[in-house]
Amino acid sequence: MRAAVVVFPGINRERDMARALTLIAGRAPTMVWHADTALPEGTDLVVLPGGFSYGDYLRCGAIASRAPIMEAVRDHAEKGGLVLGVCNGFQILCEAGLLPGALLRNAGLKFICRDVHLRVERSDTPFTRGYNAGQVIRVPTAHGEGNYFASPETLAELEAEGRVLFRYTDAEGQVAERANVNGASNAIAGVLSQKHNVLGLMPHPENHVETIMGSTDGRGLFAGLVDHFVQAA
Amino acid sequence: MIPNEPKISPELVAEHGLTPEEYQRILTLIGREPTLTELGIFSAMWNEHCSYKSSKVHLRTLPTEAPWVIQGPGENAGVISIGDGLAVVFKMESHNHPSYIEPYQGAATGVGGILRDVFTMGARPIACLNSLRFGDPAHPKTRHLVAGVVAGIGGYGNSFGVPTVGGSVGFHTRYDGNCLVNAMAVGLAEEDKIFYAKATGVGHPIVYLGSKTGRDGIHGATMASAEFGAGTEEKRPTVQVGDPFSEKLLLEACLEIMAAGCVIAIQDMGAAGLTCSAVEMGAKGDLGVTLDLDKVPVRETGMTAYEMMLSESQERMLMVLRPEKEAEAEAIFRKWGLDFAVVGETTDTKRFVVRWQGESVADLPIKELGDEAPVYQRPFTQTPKPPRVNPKEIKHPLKISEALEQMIALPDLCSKRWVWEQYDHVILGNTFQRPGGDAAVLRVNDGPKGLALTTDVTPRYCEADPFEGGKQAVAEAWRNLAAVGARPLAVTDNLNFGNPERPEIMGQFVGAIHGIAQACKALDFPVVSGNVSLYNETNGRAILPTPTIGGVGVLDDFTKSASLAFKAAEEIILLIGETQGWLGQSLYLRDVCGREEGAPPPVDLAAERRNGDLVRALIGEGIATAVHDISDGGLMVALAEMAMASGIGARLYAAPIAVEPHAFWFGEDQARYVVTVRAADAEATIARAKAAGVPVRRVGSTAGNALTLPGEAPILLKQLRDRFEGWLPAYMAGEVI
Amino acid sequence: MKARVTVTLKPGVLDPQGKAIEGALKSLGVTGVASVRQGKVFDIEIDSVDAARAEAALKAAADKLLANVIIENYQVEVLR
Amino acid sequence: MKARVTVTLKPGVLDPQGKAIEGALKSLGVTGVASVRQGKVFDIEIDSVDAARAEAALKAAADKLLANVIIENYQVEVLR
Ligand SMILES: Nc1ncnc2c1ncn2[C@@H]1O[C@H](COP(=O)(O)OP(=O)(O)O)[C@@H](O)[C@H]1O
Ligand SMILES: [Mg+2]
Repeated sequence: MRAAVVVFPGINRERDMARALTLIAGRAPTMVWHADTALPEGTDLVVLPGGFSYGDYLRCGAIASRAPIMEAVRDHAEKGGLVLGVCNGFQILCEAGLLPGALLRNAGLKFICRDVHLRVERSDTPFTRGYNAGQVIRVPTAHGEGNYFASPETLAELEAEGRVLFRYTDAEGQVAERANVNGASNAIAGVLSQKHNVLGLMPHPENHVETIMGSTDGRGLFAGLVDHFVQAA
Repeated sequence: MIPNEPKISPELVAEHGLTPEEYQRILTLIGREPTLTELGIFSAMWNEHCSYKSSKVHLRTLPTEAPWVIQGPGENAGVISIGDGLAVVFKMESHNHPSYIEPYQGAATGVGGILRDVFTMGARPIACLNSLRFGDPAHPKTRHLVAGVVAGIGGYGNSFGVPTVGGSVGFHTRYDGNCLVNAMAVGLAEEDKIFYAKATGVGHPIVYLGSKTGRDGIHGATMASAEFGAGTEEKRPTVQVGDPFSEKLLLEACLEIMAAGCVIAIQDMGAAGLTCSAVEMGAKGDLGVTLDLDKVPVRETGMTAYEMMLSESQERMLMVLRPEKEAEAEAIFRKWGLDFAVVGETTDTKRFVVRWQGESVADLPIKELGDEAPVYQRPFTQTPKPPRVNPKEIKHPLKISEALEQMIALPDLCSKRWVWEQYDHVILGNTFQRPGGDAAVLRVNDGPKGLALTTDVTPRYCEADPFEGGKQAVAEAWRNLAAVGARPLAVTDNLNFGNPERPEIMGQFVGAIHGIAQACKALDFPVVSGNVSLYNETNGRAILPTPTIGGVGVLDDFTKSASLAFKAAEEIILLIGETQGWLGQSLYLRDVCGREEGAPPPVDLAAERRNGDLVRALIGEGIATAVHDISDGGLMVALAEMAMASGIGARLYAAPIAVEPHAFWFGEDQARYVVTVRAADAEATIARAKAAGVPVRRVGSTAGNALTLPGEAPILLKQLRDRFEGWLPAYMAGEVI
Repeated sequence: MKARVTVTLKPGVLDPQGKAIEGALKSLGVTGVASVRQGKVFDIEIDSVDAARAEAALKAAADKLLANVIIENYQVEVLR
Repeated sequence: MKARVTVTLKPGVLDPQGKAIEGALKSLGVTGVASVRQGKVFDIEIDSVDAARAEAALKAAADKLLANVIIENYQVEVLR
């Protein structure tokens, strides 16, 4: 799998992401500068990592979503290429219009860093083939604005089309108010684009990929993607 | 040639925090009346913060050397070797006053400043910690300060992208008018790629990097700037606003030009900005410096030389570059969208010359600016030793279980989860032990080496007996590192005290330093960096003396560290260390019995070392399954924390006959740990401890979901945890007090 | 020339911060507050002297960046 | 009754947000913007019908909560 990780000024989880990709795909991703206008030849997966692009000033992801490289990312997505945005990456994808909705300030108004449980809603996507449908995984969150918002119509559409891929739940996989860390609509932690090739995800699977560090629940995402490209080849 | 407007008046001198004697010294030194800009420069260089004039003679007594120390105090941060060619760079610094004025920005810029100190030396920051002290929770300002300070620390560190992995939070009415915000940053570098402030070579460009200069933080000089400023503009706030985004860019740009070999010397602009950084670079290199202020990037119009020299705008650096690499360095800075300007050069004159609008506004002997700063031997009176409290004379109003339930929800003992969940403590993917334990444990690069980090101090001990309190702060930091299995290597300190011109306060300061020095020597735990914050008092009431210690230790294999959670039922719980039942200055005495009094627990440094060495060995060999040091709240609180962290309870034996039960369970005797071992290892472990001269005692075994004391109803962990976790969120929501 | 762009949340979009402020105002004893919605203002200094051109530039700025039109409305005023 | 409280940074206080927005507008090709300062607005619905009382209450609210008077100025307008 040839992955490209986009580096915007102020992004800070690009190293975490590169480490996870290298570990699981066996191949280091190419780091792509925001001011570039093209992705490396043959890019399979584009990753917009977490962090605080442009300090999260104005709105999270707003300034980055207008960066020169985003045209190339949009092209890649339009051609059906896979795009993964994690945390700030998710915010950027929403601001860029590649995903519906917006990420608002956490309902509790505070930044929250803690492990959360996510239910994987379906396993028949390139992003989740490493998991079973209904599987509950534990991964860290670290964000101040992850409260997913979309109009009622959009939410209904997302649900009807099975585009909600990850949901905040308790350890047993039940949606519960207490488990919804940021107050997201329908407890949405991750959504897909209409063509199922763009995923935005608030928590950080890339921080839970090593047995030695205590949890490997995030591995499935990357392992699944690797498998997807192996199968495709 | 040097304009002499306005005339320097005694008021202007006083306004600059200089005494008449100090002003006289300036006159003697330069042989003429200084210009206003020069007066400003002197006031910046000779204030307490930069010159350490009250503390210098005492700080010199701290041990600063060990074979693993690469750089002790005197640079931006301390540097130690952790083997394999790797160095750890760290320092702690206070931002107390700014945080009291504007908690969010004060705390944020405190974090920004200490991070800069670390990456200025060529290290990539890998962790932050913070030690916070607030007033009485019932005081009307406290909640606002807690909320703002915590949000500010998180706001800066999270955005910058460094995990905040530990710290401490305490409350006491003596901090009502002066909160403490001590921030520590830790970075990693290669041993042979450390950068220093010392300039070398004549005629080399001095380059200004980072954000533009504004009129931030020009205090003490409000009168002067009102006379000189644009006149019509409203009085400017002296609060600095942090910009973590720019600092992140500055980090990446600095590390990139360092790697490209462009840098000869580098110094961040902290307090007193351009003045301190330029003077230090020149003075350290025995060189002169000429600055051309017309080249300084400014973000406001009409800034005077005086203002530019004293501005404390954040996210700025000064460097001496290799002339042949100037263009390359500039390209890197431009790529990161940062300002880059050649603002001066090194000279062989040993003079500090500042030019502005075609005139020379300062021309001073550069070495003397620092070296000739006043040094004071301030008079001090020793704090009288308080009497020892006899546990037999203390009535115990509650059962042990009742007292525990009450104590676990105390502001000083309750869970600080509300705080550290606002800090990204997992970013960079190396946080092996998160906040909530004795010390944070981080993987170093890809392992297996690990680092252990902690901050500690017990101000009420320091107040009662500064010497024992100083010792105790160091001992507790050392113990917290040992409790996770790390080899303690070195410390940074942050000495927070009241007004040193009062002999009692100076006595606290001297006593605490003496204690710290003795403990650091005995434990081979040198001080490699630090910071002094004096004058923390309001209306003549000083803070509790608070010498915060930040400790750093190393593990050969981070996966072999211990954590405090019980691991399994039916393991044997051992108490390591001697228990006399020391109640003086204990939280039990203060908060359950309502008596804040007595001598604090004495620290036997030899016992500390012996006991800690044993515990570390037991961890390394995989014998100790869970470990927790015993500090605030004593044995019972330590056991409760271990149980709550795991959900596994304990069946406890009665206290020994020789010690009063409440003193046994809640006494705060030092050099102690709780260690669990598998039943099969118990006998051998006890024998081994005895052979090593380490007191050891079985206190029970892990079991069930409650803490059970003989003759008392079991304390359900769930109930205990609700109380432990409940207080701080409820307080911050305004639901209690 | 000075201008101000005001960006407010569309009706129906959740405003957790506004809600929190409502609550806080009550506990501060400020009575009679029925609702609070938080928005942003951008005070912009423009080089141009032509008000119509300035306004066009500001609209472009708001559309392209200052507002997220999925959740926000904006309003442009050229002050002088 | 409707009111608006506008909170802006005092002159001279660093505005990292405004600075970042300035840069972004430039790179988006929006020309002629010399400077941007970001502030906040609070649109407040008040039960009271007495404009003077509402204004006094809002001033109190701004002082205590909506503005950080150390670094910010505010302005209260009762609209109707
Ligand atoms: N301000 C803070 N920032 C981050 N972590 C904190 C803070 N305050 C407390 N903690 C964490 O909470 C835990 C308990 O703190 P404390 O009771 O001071 O521990 P100890 O007494 O062992 O030093 C520690 O892991 C500490 O790192
Ligand atoms: Mg401890």
